[in-house]
Amino acid sequence: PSLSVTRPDTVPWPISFGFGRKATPTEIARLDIDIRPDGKGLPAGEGKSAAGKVIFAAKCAACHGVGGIGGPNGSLVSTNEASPKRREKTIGNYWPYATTVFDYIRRAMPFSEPGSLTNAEVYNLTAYLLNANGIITEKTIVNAQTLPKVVMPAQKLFVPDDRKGGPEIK
Amino acid sequence: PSLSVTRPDTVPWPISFGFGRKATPTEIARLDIDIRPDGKGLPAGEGKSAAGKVIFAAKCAACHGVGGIGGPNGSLVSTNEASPKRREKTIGNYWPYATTVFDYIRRAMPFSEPGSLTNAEVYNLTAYLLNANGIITEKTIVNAQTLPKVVMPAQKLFVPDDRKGGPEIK
Amino acid sequence: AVALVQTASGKTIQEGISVTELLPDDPTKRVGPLPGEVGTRSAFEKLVKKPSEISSRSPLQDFYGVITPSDLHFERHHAGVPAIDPAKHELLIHGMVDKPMVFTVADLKRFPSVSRIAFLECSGNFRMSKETLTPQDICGLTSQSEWTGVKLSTLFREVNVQPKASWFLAEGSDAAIMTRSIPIKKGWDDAIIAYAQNGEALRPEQGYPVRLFLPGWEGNTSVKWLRRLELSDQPFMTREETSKYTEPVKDGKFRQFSFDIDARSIITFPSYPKTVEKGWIEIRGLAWSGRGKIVQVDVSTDAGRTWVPATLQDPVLDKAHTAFRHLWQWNGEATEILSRVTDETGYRQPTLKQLTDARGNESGYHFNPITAWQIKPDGTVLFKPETT
Amino acid sequence: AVALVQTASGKTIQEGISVTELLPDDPTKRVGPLPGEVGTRSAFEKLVKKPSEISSRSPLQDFYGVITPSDLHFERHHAGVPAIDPAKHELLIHGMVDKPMVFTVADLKRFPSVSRIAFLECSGNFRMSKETLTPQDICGLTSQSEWTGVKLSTLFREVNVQPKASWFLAEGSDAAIMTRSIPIKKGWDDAIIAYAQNGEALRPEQGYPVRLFLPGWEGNTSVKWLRRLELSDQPFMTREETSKYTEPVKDGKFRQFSFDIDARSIITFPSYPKTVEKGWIEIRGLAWSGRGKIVQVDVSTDAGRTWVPATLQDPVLDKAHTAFRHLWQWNGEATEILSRVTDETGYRQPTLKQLTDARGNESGYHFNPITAWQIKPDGTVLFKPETT
Ligand code: HEC
Ligand code: HEC
Ligand SMILES: [Ca+2]
Ligand SMILES: [Ca+2]
Ligand SMILES: [Ca+2]
Ligand SMILES: [Ca+2]
Ligand SMILES: [Ca+2]
Ligand SMILES: [Ca+2]
Ligand SMILES: [Co+2]
Ligand SMILES: [Co+2]
Repeated sequence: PSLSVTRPDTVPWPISFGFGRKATPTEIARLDIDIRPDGKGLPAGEGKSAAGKVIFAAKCAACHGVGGIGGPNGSLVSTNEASPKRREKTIGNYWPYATTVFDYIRRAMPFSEPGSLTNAEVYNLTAYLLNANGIITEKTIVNAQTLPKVVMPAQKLFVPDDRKGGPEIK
Repeated sequence: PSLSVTRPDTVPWPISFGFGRKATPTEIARLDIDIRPDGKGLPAGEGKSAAGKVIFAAKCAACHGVGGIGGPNGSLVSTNEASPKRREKTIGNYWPYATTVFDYIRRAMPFSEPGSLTNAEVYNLTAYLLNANGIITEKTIVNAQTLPKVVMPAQKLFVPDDRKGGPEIK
Repeated sequence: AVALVQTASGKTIQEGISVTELLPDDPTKRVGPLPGEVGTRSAFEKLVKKPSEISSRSPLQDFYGVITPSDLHFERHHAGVPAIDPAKHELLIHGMVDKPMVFTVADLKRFPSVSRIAFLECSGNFRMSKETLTPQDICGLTSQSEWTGVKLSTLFREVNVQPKASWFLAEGSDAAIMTRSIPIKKGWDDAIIAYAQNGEALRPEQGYPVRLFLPGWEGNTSVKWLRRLELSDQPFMTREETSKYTEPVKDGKFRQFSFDIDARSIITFPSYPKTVEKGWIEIRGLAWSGRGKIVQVDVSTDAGRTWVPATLQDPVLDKAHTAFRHLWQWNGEATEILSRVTDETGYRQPTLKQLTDARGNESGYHFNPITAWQIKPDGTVLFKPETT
Repeated sequence: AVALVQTASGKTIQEGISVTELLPDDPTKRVGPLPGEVGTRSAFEKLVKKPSEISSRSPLQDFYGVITPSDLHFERHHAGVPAIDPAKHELLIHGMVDKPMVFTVADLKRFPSVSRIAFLECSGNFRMSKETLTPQDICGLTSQSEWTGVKLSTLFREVNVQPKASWFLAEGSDAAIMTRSIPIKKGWDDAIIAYAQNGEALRPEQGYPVRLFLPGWEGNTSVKWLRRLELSDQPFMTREETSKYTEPVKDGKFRQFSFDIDARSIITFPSYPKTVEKGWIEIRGLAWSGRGKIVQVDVSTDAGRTWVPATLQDPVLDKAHTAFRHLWQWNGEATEILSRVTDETGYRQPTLKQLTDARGNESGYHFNPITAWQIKPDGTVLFKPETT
């Protein structure tokens, strides 16, 4: 592009500035750890509740309570509280997508050793927490095919924000 | 004033906010150390060049040179440099008002012990520096009456800024 | 050479003095520290954020003007502040793009840049437990900076975002590997990949060396320590946009993806724990909206019965904390003072009752009620927990 | 309770790391320091002013946007930085007033307040000795802050300034007891008695606890550590307005009371010691005028033969550093790049030759020539000492 311009707003914007470098498939794969609700991103492998229960007791219960209830960093498993107002938000009553369980545990837990779990451990823990919340059976094998199909109890509770500015208080 | 207003720009501005306190003549006098060109502010007392010379050698020459010439913090006394371009700016060739000498020495010198000089010392130093610059005689008594009458060689060189913005480069 | 008198000790006094230690009676008689490399804060100014385990609140009541000193910008993070070498940090953009690319911090700084003064507020910024709350306690999770970076739209063009991409994931490199899904429109509109704040590099607590900055949106979406953007045709439903940052609304439902910060204002002076005297008082505060400029702030000095427009400090900027002031003559009687902002969309800051009526709940994210301060006859100022 | 993992060590890393010390390879695997009371600057950012015995220059080439971090604001003082207890500091206003008064710092803060973003520049802000000068070396004695305080006109009304008063003396409480005479019109116009800077109290180096701030005027007149104002019907002819801060003009004369800062601009990127690569370069700089707003900055990339208007960053504020940018595709050949500002009075920044022609001198206060940078074929950038 030539620079024979006199107004800054007519400066020709280049197709490409040419800064940065192309990402290789390998380096994308190394960082591309997210899991979408449709299961995109889930790795190979699988998990079961029984195995997850053991891992949970060892690595999670200190912060989230025995069986995922009542720990110092919050319950992950629902109980049947009388008043819905006082009810603690858990995977069972507040998480709209099962894939989020895998995604979040793998990226951020255990809090003090993030990134230390194997994919198999995360699958097992996911199975355990879904089962403890009464969402899947003890036998269900959790893997890239089954996890996205799990319908979470809370999914129907979520609505998108429809406010658009303007006087309405909502 | 009432506050029954609806536009902020019509908020009644009070005659006085009532913050702060009246200054007493004593506290004004304690801080009112400036000297105007007309001599307003000069204290009682007087000084002579000979006495100033002794004080200068003891308290000033280390920084401003023997006889006020050539010290590490700049000359105060003019020499006759051939080229006016290289000429060091001194009391003799660049100070438009004699009262400034008294005012400045009293408020700021000696650099490492500011505020340590008596009025008499400052009068003597003023007399010395004016005499060393060939502006007053060795005999001249410097005091509140005589100092404002001293006409400084540089006074005629100063012109006020007359630029008013606009395209002119000046 | 100037004699360096008392430089070191003067510096020590300036930096380390205790309030009880004696200063020189007359500072005009002692040469102070000479010019230095980095300035100091006076030891007499005790400015601190209020940390909890998960956040740290800005001392709004101690601020003047609208710029938040960078070291007092509120903090909210989910696994601490990572220590990052900027020479090794990179931003990957991939997914629904023609040219997946990696940019170093140096690369990002070469692109056309933009600066803007804007607030950043956590959407969980409301507390009202008791009367002895300061503005910092009530809503100290908002701060304002001049942010500089490259427009995300510039990078979108560089990688050729595909027409079908409708969302993107922003991912941090903290120990929480924070992630949020953002509608692509915001990326084209005014999103910034920011590397600077108030004239200098981002502070570590604010995302050093590079963060996403989404003007006017809830703070959590402006992902710090940004390492990756993935373009997608759907949201990723991360934990932070499902289990967190969603709020109860009517009929047992929960609102998701409520990004805009609703217009809000607060009187920061007088406020608890300050006391006031009878006579003229300049009521001062901050007002802002995530939806654009604010257009008016009304102040009431009679507990909400009548309202008077306050003076706004120029310039009133888009999505920015704006200072307001109102001159008031207090007659010494008990009263309540309140502020209420209206933004350019016509939205007027609601009362707590309006909010709870509308949402059927008394708390949650995006709570922005009118805040009232009680003025007692003895000049004490207390927060009024319920403004309904 | 969240487990506080590695807080202290993480904090130590953040604050005290040496560039050679090893950071965690992957910050996502280590919980960092949790929210704190006061933020930090990354140890990777080495931002320092350049001190001489009498001043300290702001690193303009390292800044982004227009706000100068307060601890990097340039310093110029004549006897060091005094250490002042704000509880003991007072401002006396006397002379040609009906009610001579004393105001504590707390009193000053009670008056109606005002904030504005404006630059402060020392009028002795020009150097051009050699090619290896940075923007900091050439003109680092200018900085910008958001200043907050009470309008001097408000105090003038409070003390009832007498109609015949035409000047006032401003006096500091540093060891130089700095004094300047100011025409009273400036006091009524836009002078501020400032107590805050960039959101917090003034820094000690900038006049803590209270200073005069005269928008657009040579820095020395904005007397720091202000203790006294005396109203008068004539100037006091202090040393700083006679022996100093006067400049040679034609016919062997010297100009006195030249207060306004003339319009000026400088390209801060690319500049020495940075190097550039062939291809797209965003030329960046600052432009300002003490006489009002700037209206245009022209950039030349062909050594001054042709000029193109640069983009100005909004908002363009009165008497404020304004960021400008110009996108340029460098073909790799040697050239020179320059910037030239025009302000709202129609004044266009002169060349060094225009200045020396007009004044008959090659130096002095208020030197604001167009600054050129040489771009060498290898990408080296050097200052061009003579731009005539
Ligand atoms: C040292 C304490 C600790 C340990 C051990 C720990 N967690 Fe956590 N966990 C936390 C904290 C703290 C949070 C909240 C983090 C935040 O604020 O973002 C959390 C959040 C979670 C959440 C999200 C809860 C919600 O409703 O949003 C899940 C799920 C979770 N942890 C699972 C696990 C699992 C599985 C393990 C073991 C592999 C584990 N945690 C071990 C402290 C811990
Ligand atoms: C320790 C060094 C030192 C000593 C001792 C000292 N001075 Fe100074 N003097 C300086 C410095 C440094 C300056 C410049 C101050 C500034 O930058 O504002 C100066 C400036 C001056 C000036 C102004 C010069 C000009 O042209 O503007 C005068 C007059 C002066 N001194 C007089 C004195 C006298 C009289 C004494 C002794 C009573 C004295 N000085 C002792 C260091 C010193
Ligand atoms: Ca992905
Ligand atoms: Ca006087
Ligand atoms: Ca493209
Ligand atoms: Ca939300
Ligand atoms: Ca009056
Ligand atoms: Ca001047
Ligand atoms: Co958050
Ligand atoms: Co000066």
